[in-house]
Amino acid sequence: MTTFAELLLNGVSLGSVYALIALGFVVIFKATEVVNFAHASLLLAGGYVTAVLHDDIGFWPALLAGVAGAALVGAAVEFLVMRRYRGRDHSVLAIVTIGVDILLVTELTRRIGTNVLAVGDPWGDAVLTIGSVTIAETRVAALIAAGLLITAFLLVFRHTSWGVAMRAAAESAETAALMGVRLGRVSLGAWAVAGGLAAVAALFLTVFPTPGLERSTSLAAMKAFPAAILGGLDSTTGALVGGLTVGVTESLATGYQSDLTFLGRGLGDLAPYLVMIVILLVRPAGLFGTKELARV
Amino acid sequence: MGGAALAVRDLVAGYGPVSALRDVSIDVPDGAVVTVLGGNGAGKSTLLRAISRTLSFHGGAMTGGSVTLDGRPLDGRGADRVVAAGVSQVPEGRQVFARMTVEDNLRAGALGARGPRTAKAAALRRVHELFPVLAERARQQAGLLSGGEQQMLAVGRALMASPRLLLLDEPSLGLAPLMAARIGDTIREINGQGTSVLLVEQNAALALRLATHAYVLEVGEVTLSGPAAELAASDEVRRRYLGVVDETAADDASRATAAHPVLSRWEDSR
Amino acid sequence: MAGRGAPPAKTALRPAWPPRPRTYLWIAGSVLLLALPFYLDRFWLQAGLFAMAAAIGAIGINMLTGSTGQLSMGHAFFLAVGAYGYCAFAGDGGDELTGLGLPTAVAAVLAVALAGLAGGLFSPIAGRLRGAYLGIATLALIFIGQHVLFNAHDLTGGFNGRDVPPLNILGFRFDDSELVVAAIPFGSAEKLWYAGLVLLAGCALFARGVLRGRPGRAMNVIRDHRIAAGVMGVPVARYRAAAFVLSSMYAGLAGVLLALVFQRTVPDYFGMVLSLEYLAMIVIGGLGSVAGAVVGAAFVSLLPQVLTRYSDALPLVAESGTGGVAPGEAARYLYGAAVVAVVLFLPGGLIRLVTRRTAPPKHPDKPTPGTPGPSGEER
Amino acid sequence: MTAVPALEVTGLTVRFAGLTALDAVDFRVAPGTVHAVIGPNGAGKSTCFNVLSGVYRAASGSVRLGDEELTGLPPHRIAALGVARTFQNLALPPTATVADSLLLGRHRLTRTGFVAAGLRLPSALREERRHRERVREIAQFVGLGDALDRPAGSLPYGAQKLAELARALCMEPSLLLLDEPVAGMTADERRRTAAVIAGVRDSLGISIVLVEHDMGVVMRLADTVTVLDFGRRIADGTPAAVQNDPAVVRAYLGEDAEEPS
Amino acid sequence: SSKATDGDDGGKAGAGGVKTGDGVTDKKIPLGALTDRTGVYATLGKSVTQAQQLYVKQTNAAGGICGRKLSLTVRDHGYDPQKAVAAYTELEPKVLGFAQFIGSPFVASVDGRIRSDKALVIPQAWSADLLGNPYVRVLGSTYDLETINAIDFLLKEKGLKKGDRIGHVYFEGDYGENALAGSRHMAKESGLTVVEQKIKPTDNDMSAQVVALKKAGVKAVVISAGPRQAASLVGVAAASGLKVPVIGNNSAFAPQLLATQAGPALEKMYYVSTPSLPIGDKAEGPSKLAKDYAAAYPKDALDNGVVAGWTAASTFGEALKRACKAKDLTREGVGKALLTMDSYDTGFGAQDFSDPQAPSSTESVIIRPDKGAKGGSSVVREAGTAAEAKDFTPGED
Ligand SMILES: Nc1ncnc2c1ncn2[C@@H]1O[C@H](COP(=O)(O)OP(=O)(O)OP(=O)(O)O)[C@@H](O)[C@H]1O
Ligand SMILES: Nc1ncnc2c1ncn2[C@@H]1O[C@H](COP(=O)(O)OP(=O)(O)OP(=O)(O)O)[C@@H](O)[C@H]1O
Ligand SMILES: [Mg+2]
Ligand SMILES: [Mg+2]
Repeated sequence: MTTFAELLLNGVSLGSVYALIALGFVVIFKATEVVNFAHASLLLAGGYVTAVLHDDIGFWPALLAGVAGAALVGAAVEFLVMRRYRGRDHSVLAIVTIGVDILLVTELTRRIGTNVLAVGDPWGDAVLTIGSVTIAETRVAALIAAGLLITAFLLVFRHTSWGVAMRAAAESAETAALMGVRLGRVSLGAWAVAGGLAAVAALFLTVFPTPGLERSTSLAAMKAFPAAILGGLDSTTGALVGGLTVGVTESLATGYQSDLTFLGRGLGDLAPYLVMIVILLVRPAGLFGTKELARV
Repeated sequence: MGGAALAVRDLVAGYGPVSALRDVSIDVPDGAVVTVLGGNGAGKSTLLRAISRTLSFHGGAMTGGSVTLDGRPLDGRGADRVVAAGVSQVPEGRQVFARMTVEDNLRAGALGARGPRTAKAAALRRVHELFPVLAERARQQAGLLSGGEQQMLAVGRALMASPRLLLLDEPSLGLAPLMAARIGDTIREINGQGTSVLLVEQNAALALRLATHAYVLEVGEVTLSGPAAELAASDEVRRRYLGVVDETAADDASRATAAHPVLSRWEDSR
Repeated sequence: MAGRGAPPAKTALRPAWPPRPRTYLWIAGSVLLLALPFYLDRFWLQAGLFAMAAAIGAIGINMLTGSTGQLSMGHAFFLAVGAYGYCAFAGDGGDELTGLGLPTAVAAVLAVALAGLAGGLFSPIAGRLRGAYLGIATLALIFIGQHVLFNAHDLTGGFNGRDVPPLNILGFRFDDSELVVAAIPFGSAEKLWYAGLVLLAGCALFARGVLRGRPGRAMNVIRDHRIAAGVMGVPVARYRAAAFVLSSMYAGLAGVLLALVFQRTVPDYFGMVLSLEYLAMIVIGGLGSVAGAVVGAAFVSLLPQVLTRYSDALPLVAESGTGGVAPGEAARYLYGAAVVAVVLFLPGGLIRLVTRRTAPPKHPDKPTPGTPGPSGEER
Repeated sequence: MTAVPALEVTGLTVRFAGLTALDAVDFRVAPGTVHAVIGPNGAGKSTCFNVLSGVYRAASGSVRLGDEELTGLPPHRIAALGVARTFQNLALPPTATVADSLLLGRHRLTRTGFVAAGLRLPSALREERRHRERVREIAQFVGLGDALDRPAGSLPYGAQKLAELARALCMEPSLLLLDEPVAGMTADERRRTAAVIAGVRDSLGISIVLVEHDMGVVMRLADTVTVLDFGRRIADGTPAAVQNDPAVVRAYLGEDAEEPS
Repeated sequence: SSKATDGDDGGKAGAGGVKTGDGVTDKKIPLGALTDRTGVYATLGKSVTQAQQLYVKQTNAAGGICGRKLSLTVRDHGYDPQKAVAAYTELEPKVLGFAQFIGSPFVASVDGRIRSDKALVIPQAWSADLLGNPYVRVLGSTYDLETINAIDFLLKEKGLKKGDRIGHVYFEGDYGENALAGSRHMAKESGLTVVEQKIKPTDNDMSAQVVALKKAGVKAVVISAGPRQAASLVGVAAASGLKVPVIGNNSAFAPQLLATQAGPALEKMYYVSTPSLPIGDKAEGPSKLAKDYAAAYPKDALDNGVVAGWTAASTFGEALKRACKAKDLTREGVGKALLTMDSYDTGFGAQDFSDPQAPSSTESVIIRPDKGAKGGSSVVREAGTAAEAKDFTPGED
């Protein structure tokens, strides 16, 4: 029982990190309907800046710098690459992001080299013990951060025109322009925000229980795909719910793999995709996504 | 909210190889309603796209001439700047944001408006009393509205920006007579409050009644222009745009069918 | 994804004689391709074969994604089905792995059919999903596939994969057993080269026929306007499924050919990267067009190998230890940059370069902006 | 050409979350006649078409074409029975050429499958040729003869409407559903299109259901008219009778309704 | 055409009456290295490659071998099978043999061709699946042996007893599953129960695994994964009160980890079983290499990849020297020469290459992370072979 509780808690906390990554996908998709494969590299960028700076300027400033840095990279990608694309096909832009990802990841991994970089976070490997279950403080922090950020975004989207502008721009650039939406600025903003989010996510991906930032850290972004999808690619709430679902699924599948051997071992990162498929079969646009409409 | 004077001079525009407009000059005096008549492919929508700087979205471009609003050039700016200058447009074929709710469509319409929140609230109220259905369906996805309801939404959306110059591309498209008439009244009302209007409308009768001045555009060139009343009187306009014909509908139709190659039946020999 | 609808097949009706300059180009090209094995060494032949296999696969995914608008990131899965299917059908169980020991030719056909079946089985799921959602859902196939490949030891040989029985048609073995033709030793690469050419040509022509004919038009309208498609009398579900099956069969065939070239299949190969590469191929080459798929495949599969081979000679490569750019890294940079550049500056794909020049001016190029993709609204 | 069947709509009801778009609507379309369905915006006209063409499911009621029950059939099955329609909001693939869109209309009349097309069997080529000829014929009939090779998206709005009409004709229907065919046309373009429609009726003798807000066109073409309001049928009869029906005037035409010609 | 068969280019007598071929000329002896600088094993690839380039530089500075200079052609396959096979195809005709080949699935995928090409390949992987091909020679004990020795250490010195349960966290793939074979064998031999936890290289957070192991009540944990996973496992175990010894295979440690959060925990409860002495060892072999490497690549970390690379290169070098004595610098010659090396000490432990089917050693050194020591580790148990390893034939479980 406590095992279950512990796995569940662990899953939730892990899920909150995925939620942060997924939120990055969501923001960009909302604004541009592009599935951003370069998100992994944004993660790496944010983490890298934080990691190299924390020694000199302290953790919190370094984190800010990381957020700013990743936001800058994101903005640069939008400004230098995405904006240049004249076509209207979003899935083509997805391929561009793959190219961008190759470039950025190669550069960053070259800089990181064989090192494992610590980010010098204040939590260290401290754990909270609730009853008989323990949870790393870093993960509590992650949970809180995810909660706060996502609520913040919900509010922003509800109470400012930014969300409307984003969705308008995504649905029809021309008509959005006719409404006075500054297309460039909207997608630039989205990319910058996604970058910042990535940096925060990167922080929680590199602190305890993982040893630190190194070249393969970015692979975690893959896990946010099912999260973003099963929540609904254009839904902030979806990102949270999806992230948690994936986290819990993964944690349980791992923790009980000895009891699931008939499925073969190492279900950890397969399980989320299976759950995703099942959910998509019931709700083709994810749990909170906007449905495709059939009207002529 | 005053109006603005639009001046289009020697406008040349086209889509890659296709030339759509040649040396078109049009004036919309401050506070006037001006209408542009023209058949399919005459270039009316192209004209409006050129003014609102959205040709590029159709692979087209403005290759000559100038467009000025109150003497300040509009060309060479982004579409958003044109809106910021107080121009808002009802695009051809509605173009509502299908996946957004009616409510959000209207909010989107207000994005370009500079006025205070209260102004927007007022605008919303006006749109709602104009088109009650939009209030009833506030939370419905716009794409699910009926054609005419979408048209109402498109018009309402444009009004949300409380523009100084309103560009209308066939606002009565797909509207029932009653509703078309109401649109007419609305245009008159807005204009009454000072907004200048450039109206592209196939319902020429309606258009000519609203407009003070009218232009006739044919295959990319202005062929006729003058006070609306005069044009309304000219045979050309009466026949082509007001559809006034001497013969009775019946033998007119028969004449037309005779004129048309009769479509032979398709006998399925397989 | 959006693509260019099939151009009017008036070309198909044009009298075949006198041939156009284009025809001569084709002849010259074919002769060149046929002669290559006598001059290129194994590395290049192998690279060429990888490209041919990729081209077949790309044509397949282009019919699914480019023409029918069903975004697929699971193509690698169907390649795997083809590759391992062939091994399983043709294997003689010598390496204590499951093998039915069928004649290799039969095994190849069955493997392709098996891939098609897999596609057919997935299509009901695909039928419910659109755009990015479908894309990521197909991604699940990759993970499932990898899981099976690693865990179903006695079928797949697990992480170390399993040997691929050389193709053997009527006693002619496509393996390294020396066969000297005109003083040129013919190994597996040389022999397979011709097999590859034949298969590719066949697949390309078939796909071209499909896309320019009645099925192609139906597929395109499903992509562009699903509801209208139904109202026009197109059984949408069936066609979407058919597209899935067909593209999976192409993938399966590509898998078989790859397996034969590799001479051993390993699970690591059939991962997500491969799937994304196939997407890149069709986008870079030109969505919805067969030629585009082929060009894109050549680009994506050859470029990295060439870059790696000449990596020492690449710009900004530094002596190792100086912390500078290692050859491999330089190759990655250039590859990434190339992908970005091509897609940005040739929105219609590489194929645009070709068509612009040699296309008969008859039918004008479609307007540059693509139609809304599957993620775009279907009004 | 087989005899054109009659269309019988009885008690047709369609509901969407919270609203009844069609409420027990009845009407009958006699073979070879033009039947107009008019009504205010949002009255349920297109919804009715969507049910007739299988895009929407009816909550209750029946639609019979001859002795075939249409409700519950998927769109392509209904199309196979010879029901063709145009859309109120254009439904033409913008990048496909007009020719391709029209050929698509031939889908139900052609047989070429994947294999035949892939292998370019003679049968496929022959079929292609025959139907391209017919497509050209129909394009000329509606007046799009020289637009065949242009991408539909590059045509002006009115021309695209005509292309849709042509695409529907290419299905060689026995029942043709037209949703606002003359919207966005100038008066004489309207007259020409009206003439085309009349020509279709006269030369093919098929039944046509017409949704249109231009009373002029309705008056000119319709043999019978059904008027809907809020999903309910408020009038039914000859154009003249309907036009003077006070309920119709109140709900739809408006008192000072002046309609062109 | 250039391809026309001009008879076998091997077996020509070159300078000094030495039989040459396969790219060997009077001037140079070309070797190949198929490495990974941009993929998942980039960390290993970098150290190995640089160490080998260092060896080549030094050897050539000292006059080369057999009066010929060594040249090392490096190809980076980024752990992509297609590139790997392509790179092998490219280099094979040009080189005498391969001093490095990372990624045993790829070695496996060209296994057949290696047999017919007869070129000596020293893979940078210690999986028993690589054994059995006379031209692919694993340098040092294989993972299964390594694991047996590791568990032996736990039994002898860490109070692990018959009937206990041990956890084994292992990578999907040859490495992990070969190591698992070892622990299974050991469990059979000495009455332990293995609690298996399979993971993927993409899993960086071992929390869930620790929970599962805690639930199973394991008395020790073996980890056959990457350094990250080891660090995470140890860190979480320490933090969440699973206070048991953890021991990993040689690929499951990197000195860089000591600088991270997990550092202290690692020093407290982590051990590593390796085929050779750690780079930080006092012995003159290691210390010299450490000095030279640090001099050549000041920026880069000293890890056991350096040792692996160096020993592989120097083994190849030794084989070349002997082949030179035997006046046969062809692939066959090198192969024969290698078989004569039955007790060759690379400076990191004695290797015996006389049996083409067996790994060159069954011994393992047990080391522990140690911030103080160079290379971040120090020896806790000298090289030795567990009794259970003696009667164990690698590659079968
Ligand atoms: N995207 C495009 N690409 C190429 N040509 C175009 C495009 N859009 C319009 N055209 C051409 O430009 C000319 C003018 O078109 P436009 O849409 O302005 O006519 P219009 O007066 O608005 O017609 P309608 O009354 O039917 O809307 C036409 O010949 C049309 O074919
Ligand atoms: N899929 C749907 N979901 C929800 N409501 C719908 C849907 N389709 C239609 N409606 C509603 O049903 C009513 C009837 O729509 P319909 O399109 O039939 O009107 P219409 O008679 O065609 O009007 P118009 O003349 O403006 O085209 C409208 O109020 C519309 O909002
Ligand atoms: Mg227009
Ligand atoms: Mg309607």
